[in-house]
Amino acid sequence: MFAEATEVALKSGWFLEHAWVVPVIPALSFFLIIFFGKRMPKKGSEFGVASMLGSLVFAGGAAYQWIQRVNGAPEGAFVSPVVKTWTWWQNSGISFGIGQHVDGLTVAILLVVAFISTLVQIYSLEYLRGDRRYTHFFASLTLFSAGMLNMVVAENMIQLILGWEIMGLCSFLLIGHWWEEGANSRAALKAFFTTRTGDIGLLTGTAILFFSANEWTTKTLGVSGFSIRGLSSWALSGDPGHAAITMGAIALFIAAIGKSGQFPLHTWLPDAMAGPTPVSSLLHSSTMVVAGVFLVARLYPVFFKGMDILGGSANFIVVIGGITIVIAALLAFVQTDIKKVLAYSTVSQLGYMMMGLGAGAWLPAVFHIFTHAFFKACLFLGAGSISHSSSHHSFEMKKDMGGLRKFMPITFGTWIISTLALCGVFPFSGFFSKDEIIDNVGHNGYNVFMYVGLAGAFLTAAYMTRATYLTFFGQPRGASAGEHHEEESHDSHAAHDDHADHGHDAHDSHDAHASQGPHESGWLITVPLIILATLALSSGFLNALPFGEKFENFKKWVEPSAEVVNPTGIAYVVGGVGEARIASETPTDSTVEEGEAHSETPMAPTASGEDTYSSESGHSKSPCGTETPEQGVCAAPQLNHAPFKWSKAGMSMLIVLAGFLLSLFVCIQLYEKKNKKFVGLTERNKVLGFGYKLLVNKYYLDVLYEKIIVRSIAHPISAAVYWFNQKVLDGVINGAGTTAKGIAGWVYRNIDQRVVDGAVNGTGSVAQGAGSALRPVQSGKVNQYGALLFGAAAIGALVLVIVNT
Amino acid sequence: MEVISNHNWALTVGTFLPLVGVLIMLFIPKAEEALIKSVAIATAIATLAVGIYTMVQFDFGNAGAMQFVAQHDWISVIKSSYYIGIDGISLPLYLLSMVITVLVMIYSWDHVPSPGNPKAFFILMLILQTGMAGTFIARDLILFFVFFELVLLPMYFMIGVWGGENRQYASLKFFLYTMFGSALMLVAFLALFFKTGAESFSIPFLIEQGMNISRTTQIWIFAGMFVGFAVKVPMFPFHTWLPDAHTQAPTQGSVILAAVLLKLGTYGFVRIAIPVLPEAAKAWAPYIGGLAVIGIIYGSLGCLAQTDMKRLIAFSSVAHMGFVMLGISTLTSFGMNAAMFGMVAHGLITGMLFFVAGSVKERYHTLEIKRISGMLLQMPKLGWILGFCAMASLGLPGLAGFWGEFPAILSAYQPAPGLSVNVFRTYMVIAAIGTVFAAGYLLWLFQRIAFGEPAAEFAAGHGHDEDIHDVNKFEWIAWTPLLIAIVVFGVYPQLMFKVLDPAVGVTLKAFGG
Amino acid sequence: MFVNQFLILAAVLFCIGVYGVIARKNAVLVLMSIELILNSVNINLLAFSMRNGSLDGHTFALYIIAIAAAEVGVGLAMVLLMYRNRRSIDLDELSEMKG
Amino acid sequence: MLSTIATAAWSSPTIDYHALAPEMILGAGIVLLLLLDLFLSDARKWILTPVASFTLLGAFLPVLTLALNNAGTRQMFDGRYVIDDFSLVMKGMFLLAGYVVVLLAADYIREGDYYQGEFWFLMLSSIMGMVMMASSRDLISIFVSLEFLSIPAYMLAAWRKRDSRSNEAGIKYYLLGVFASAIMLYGMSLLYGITNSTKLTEIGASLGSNLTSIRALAVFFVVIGFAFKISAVPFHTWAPDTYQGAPTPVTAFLSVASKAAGFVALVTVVYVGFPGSHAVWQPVFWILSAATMTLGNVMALKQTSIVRMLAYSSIAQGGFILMPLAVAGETGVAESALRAVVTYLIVYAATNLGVFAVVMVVARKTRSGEISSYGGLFSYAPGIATLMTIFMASLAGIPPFGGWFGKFAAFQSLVSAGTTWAYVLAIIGGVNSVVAFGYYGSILREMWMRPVPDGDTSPVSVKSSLAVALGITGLATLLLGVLPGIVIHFGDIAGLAGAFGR
Repeated sequence: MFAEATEVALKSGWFLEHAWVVPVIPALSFFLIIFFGKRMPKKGSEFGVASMLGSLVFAGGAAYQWIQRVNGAPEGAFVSPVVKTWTWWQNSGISFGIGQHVDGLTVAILLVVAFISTLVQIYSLEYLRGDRRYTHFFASLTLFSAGMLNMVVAENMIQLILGWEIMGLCSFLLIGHWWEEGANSRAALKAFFTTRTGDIGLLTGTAILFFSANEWTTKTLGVSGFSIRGLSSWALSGDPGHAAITMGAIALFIAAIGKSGQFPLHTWLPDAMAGPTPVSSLLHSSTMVVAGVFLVARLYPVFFKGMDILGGSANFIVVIGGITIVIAALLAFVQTDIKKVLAYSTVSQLGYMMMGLGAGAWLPAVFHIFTHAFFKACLFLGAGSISHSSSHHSFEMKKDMGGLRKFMPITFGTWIISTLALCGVFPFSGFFSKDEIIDNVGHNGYNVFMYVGLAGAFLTAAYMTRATYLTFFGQPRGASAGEHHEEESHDSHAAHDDHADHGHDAHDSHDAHASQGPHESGWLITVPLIILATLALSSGFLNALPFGEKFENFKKWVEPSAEVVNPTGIAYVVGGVGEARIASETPTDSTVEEGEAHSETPMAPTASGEDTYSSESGHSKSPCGTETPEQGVCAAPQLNHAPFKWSKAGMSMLIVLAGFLLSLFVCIQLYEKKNKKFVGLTERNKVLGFGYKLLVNKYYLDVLYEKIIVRSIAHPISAAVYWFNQKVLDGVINGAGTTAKGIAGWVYRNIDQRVVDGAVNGTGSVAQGAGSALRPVQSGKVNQYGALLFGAAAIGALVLVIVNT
Repeated sequence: MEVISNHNWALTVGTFLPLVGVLIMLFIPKAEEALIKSVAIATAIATLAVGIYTMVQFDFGNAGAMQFVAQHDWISVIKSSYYIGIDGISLPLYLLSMVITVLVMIYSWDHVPSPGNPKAFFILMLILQTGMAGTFIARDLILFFVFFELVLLPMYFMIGVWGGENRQYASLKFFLYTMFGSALMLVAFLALFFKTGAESFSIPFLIEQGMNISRTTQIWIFAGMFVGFAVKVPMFPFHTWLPDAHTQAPTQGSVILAAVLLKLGTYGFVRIAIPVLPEAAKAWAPYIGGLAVIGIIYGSLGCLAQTDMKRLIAFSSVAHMGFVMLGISTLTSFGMNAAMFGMVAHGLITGMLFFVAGSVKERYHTLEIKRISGMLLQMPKLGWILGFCAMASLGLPGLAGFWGEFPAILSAYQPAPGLSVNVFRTYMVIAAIGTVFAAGYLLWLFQRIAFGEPAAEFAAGHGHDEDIHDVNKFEWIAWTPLLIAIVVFGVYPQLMFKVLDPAVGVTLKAFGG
Repeated sequence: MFVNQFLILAAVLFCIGVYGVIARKNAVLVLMSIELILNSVNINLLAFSMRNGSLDGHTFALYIIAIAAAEVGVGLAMVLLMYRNRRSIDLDELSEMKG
Repeated sequence: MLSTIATAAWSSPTIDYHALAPEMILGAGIVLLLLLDLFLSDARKWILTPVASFTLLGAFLPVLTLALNNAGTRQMFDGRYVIDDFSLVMKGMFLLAGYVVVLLAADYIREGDYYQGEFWFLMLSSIMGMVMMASSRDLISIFVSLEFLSIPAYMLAAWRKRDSRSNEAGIKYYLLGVFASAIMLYGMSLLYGITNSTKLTEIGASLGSNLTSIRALAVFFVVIGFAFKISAVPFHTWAPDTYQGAPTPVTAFLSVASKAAGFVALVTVVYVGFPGSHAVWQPVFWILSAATMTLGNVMALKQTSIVRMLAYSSIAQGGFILMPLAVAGETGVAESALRAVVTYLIVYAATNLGVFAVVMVVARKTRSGEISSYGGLFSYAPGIATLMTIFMASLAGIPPFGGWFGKFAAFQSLVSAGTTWAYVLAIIGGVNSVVAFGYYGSILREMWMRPVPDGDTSPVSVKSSLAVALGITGLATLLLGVLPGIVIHFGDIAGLAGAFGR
């Protein structure tokens, strides 16, 4: 069947060929900002914004051309990624390349990242105006984007790690942006340290996979065992031993857990809210934290085989994802800090993505990354907008907010849209992604987790309602009501207080806010909000399953088709002959590459930027993922998609609605009506007879809801979870440091200083002691000297006599 | 080995030029401090120029082979000769030693530690330079030994005379430790000499003959060398001299110690112990690797326990050299390359860290982590440089540290044939955990020192102000090259690997690559 | 010939001499004891010389006698010096320097 | 029987005057000194110093010529007096060492008004004894030259008449010395009885390698006699007290020259006389060597007086020099062992004389013999301090100063023996060389790292003669370290090792 492969040229294009430029632009502008930023009129921010716009353009171009490429290809054919490698460095024959691996996933994420970064930077122009470290902020922000983009285009694991770590560094710098306060820098430290802990997995995993795969990939594809392309095909080739790939996958997933704030390593994420709001919005909602998810999606075949996804039984990823969803969602209830609510909701959304990936719902998960980015960014920026303009730089919903909808209509509107999207209400974007995940999870036989997903949806709706209510409805409280904080109270919740963001030089504007009272933010803030909200509303239609095939563009463009392809077909894709030459020009390049580039494909098309692929006609179900391909290799496992059913959709809608109503009701009871109502109620309960029960039932319900359901959810369970979270997990994370220090101290004091060192110093003192012990020998008495002299002689003589007779 | 280049005078000149400078300085009266300093720096720069000339003339296409080889009779009666040469392994370290010396001297221009006396101070540094450079080019065991020992006295005095409160103890300890090591090393060399037929001390010759020695004998001889080199590295449990020496030494001493002297040990392993005694190396590798990872974890824990910045950095050296030794112990060219790279990277980074520590000490008159904070507010540049070095040191990709650390970990996954894979994979995981610790203590240091508000005692108007100024001219001159090098090697490691790789390949012939 | 008796005599003298050196505190007596040892050596030499029938022994003995004389001269001079300095020739007093 | 001997025809021995030239010049010089001392007025006694030194240098000339026209081994008195490379090297060393000692002593003696004439006379006689010792190959001549070099030394030790310490030093040295040589003589008499000869070669031949208890006893007693001279533990007890009590130049002389003479005698006796009976002396030397260096070092650690510390240090050094002899009997080691001993002796002589020169210079200023008086020397006398550093480093065996090569040679011959015991001794030696730095380092510490005790930082004045001494020794130490080839060339003395016939 492989013989009658038909060669068809694939479209490519300049932007596609040069997608690697996307990360390079911000990287360069980072240095510009560092070195010249301070001297620029806008303190370097213009570099940042400009570079992000630049990358956005390039990313857009790449995306467009990718779509062209896909559309140009026959239906269901495997559209080979546009890959380029240059040897970065070489060590005893193992070459570490750097380059690009551009396919649907890449361009999608590139687009999102570039887009969100741009908006966030624009937003920050206003939000951080006058900040003490304005320039540093933009520098780090830009570098961060560079890192993320680099990770997305990464051609191999090393490059990916590079981007991954740069993000870690930037998150450290950005979370700790206001490092004057210990809490912030501690949060930064914690974030870096936690993710770094996960990175153990990344390093070991990479090592394991590399050494197990390298031989195969070099032989078959002529690429090193670091190459993402190589690893993907290798995973599905049936070559890997079970142990190796499983270990590798698990290790890598641990890294993902750390980065994507999955249970149990999610605790750093809420603390990371210590950073400025734009940071939270960019790093800790829409881009960096999805790096882990991206890693799984990127090397999906590896996890697919390693974790035995679709193997019928629950696997590591899906379990973790599921747990995370619930845990995080429950936690979101007890937060009074709006950003923390959003943070936990992020965690639980990431949980969705993981669960989806774990359950074989690759596409919906990726799509959820896509949509989630928009509305979560929007929510965070919204929260920022509130604190910036209305709540006196506080994020305390209960203390400082409430009834803001009249004051900040735009913020309110965008907020509502995004919330609906987050809750997955039709037809907002969240619906099309999140619902798909739940749907496919169930369809792939992970029923338990489908219910988990639904429960998550319910909780999401509930806590978002609560947050919304507390923020926008009811009466203005605290700062929003124009109260001035005493400086002490001001600092008392300093950890989440942005007062520092204007620096001490800007206190006047600071007070100006308060005097004006709540008001809408400036256009630099609202415009991004509006744009994001629009996308939160619309982006779902990229892959609107309900409206049939022609709306499933995202699927078409992004999902690689699982198909056995000619290894040379893939391996040849060094970005056309032209690039192949570039590749071969680099002196230390692996010869294999040229080998397969020229010898193995005699009919290599001459036109640069055209690739060959082979498709088999009339081929229904690909063997990829299930059994090993006879000839050729697979690039992606065969996945199946749940057909859309309104019934299921409706059901989930209902659940969301229930969550919404319930929560709303409870909120009103709690925060609007306050206690007097049911104080009276209880009296009446005591006084009145049995007949009013039905009337009273309402209040019974009231009581029931308030006292039992809400309490039982809010307090015992989630409190318990929260306690577990704060005490145990957090304890572990923080404790790790302290205990390590403790151990260290002990080792240092006892082993190092006493034993090891003591041994050394000991010998010295022993020698000294011996010295004084021997002094009596030197008594100074001639006779004794003589005695000694002759005694020694006599003994010696005696011995000799005895020996020699 | 045939003479490849006819510039074989270059190495000799590059090695002994500092001594000429010393001779000149001897005749300059003590009072002429400026003159003394400039003569010394001029000498160092001239030396560096010769070194760069060597590099330019170096045939990179043939980096595996000995170049600039020069051989003359020296002590014919014990069959030891003045036999020098340079290859891909020696070259980076050879140059590193020269660069560091120049930078340290420039730094010393206005940083001569008490009790002053720049004349002696600079003279000692020049002598050190000769010793270090000589060790890296010696091709004859006895010559190697002489140079190896030559660095002892100058460093002893540097620590003992210009050091901190507890300097005398520290210097003596440093000296006795190293001397003990080299005594055993010497015995090992001699045993090697006689077991190979008492014909020559030349390393190439011994490499040819070494494998004929019976395995058990090899193991014993290796043991001797092991102690000698391990003390210098320093490997757990021979490391206890290091923290004291570093803490007490003057900044310049610490920098040279960290940047170059520690490398003498690892270099000894790579250049002598392993290629000459392959069998023994195989037998020892697991234990070396084990000690290496212990060193990694142990050093990190040590760091976490420290309250003194300089001491913390010193312990971090133990951890980093652990990575280097792990790479070496895999006996694969991959790991060896990583180790060599790690040596240079550690030289640059930790050297830089010690520079910073020195400047901090000079400004705050203390290195107690508890007392210092908010450095970024008072001295943003210095603070960020510290941050940069911390990041580099914890192995952030894109900076030099990563390319020594990560490949070393990687290499442990697949040690040379004949070594227990499982053992080394365990090492790999432990080492990976070590990287987390590294992040832990370095960021912890950075956070506590650089972040936060300045401590009251150092805040403006509390006496110390006049000392608390940001990076000054000489510091910039001395540091910029290092900082740039850290970035350059991080971004384009190929620069070094392409030099190391062939040489390492040659070194590991006995192991089939 | 009957050499053994001479040897035994010499050995006895030797032992007495050694005992004297070790036991006596009086410098002069110690000198005497050393003389005893030397003479025991002489006796040995002469006895052997007689047995072997070569003159070397005698020659050696003569040398020893001559040098012993010189030695004793120096020795007595020193003892005299000691007596001058300390008014005593008790060797136990010669322990200013020790340890 | 006696009659037969009496009637034997007398044939006068042929005398090689060129070979005897050094001894003759020395003799002439000694006589000249005596006469001058007799006839010169005290005011002009200073002439004696140049006379003494020129006598020594004069005696050195024929040594050079003999060395240069290498007519092979010269023998006299049917092989009882031999001039071969070994003896030439040692003669040269004794003469030069003597010269340096004269330089050291010159001012000391003149200022102290210590009977210059007699002093030089005795010192030259002692050196003469040593020079003869280097050539003696017969029990009698060995004994004679031994006493010849010792008896003047006894008197020199007690030279400061009114100083009870000097007196004490002399008496201890004398009594123990005589006692030891008496024991040695007893051993010699036994040897003679066994082998019926006093000529070492014949003794070696007839001793062979089969041992009886009596032979072992004889060999052992002889060895003890010299073990005393080289102050090997446990025959070292006299050394510290004597060194401390004797005038410093004399101490330098004893610790270098007479120790070297002891080694020369030892080597001669062992190599020529007892090559076969190494079963006896190898273990003896092993024990002596190990004990000597260990005890020497350990005791030295404790000392506060510089001279006494140096005394123990020189004991310890003796232990190192003994190391190669402990394996000299092994196959093929003899030569390298001999070379090691000679090399070490030469290096040690140069360094130790230098040390004493510095000690005298410093003592002239600080008027104290305490180690603490060296505090801060570097700050006010950098030159002296640097020289002292070089000497100390050399004694500690740190490259590139002479000492390292001496130790290296010693270790080399040990390892070349390759026996377990050899390795054990090598390890002991290694450890000891580290311990040794404990006290050498303490002096460095005083000089470089400690403050000046009495705050008196007036520069040190160095007498010209001392300056010359310092120059010679310092240069030698450095040169021997950097280019050891030159000594080892002299040390290349297969002739003596030939006796091992293996």
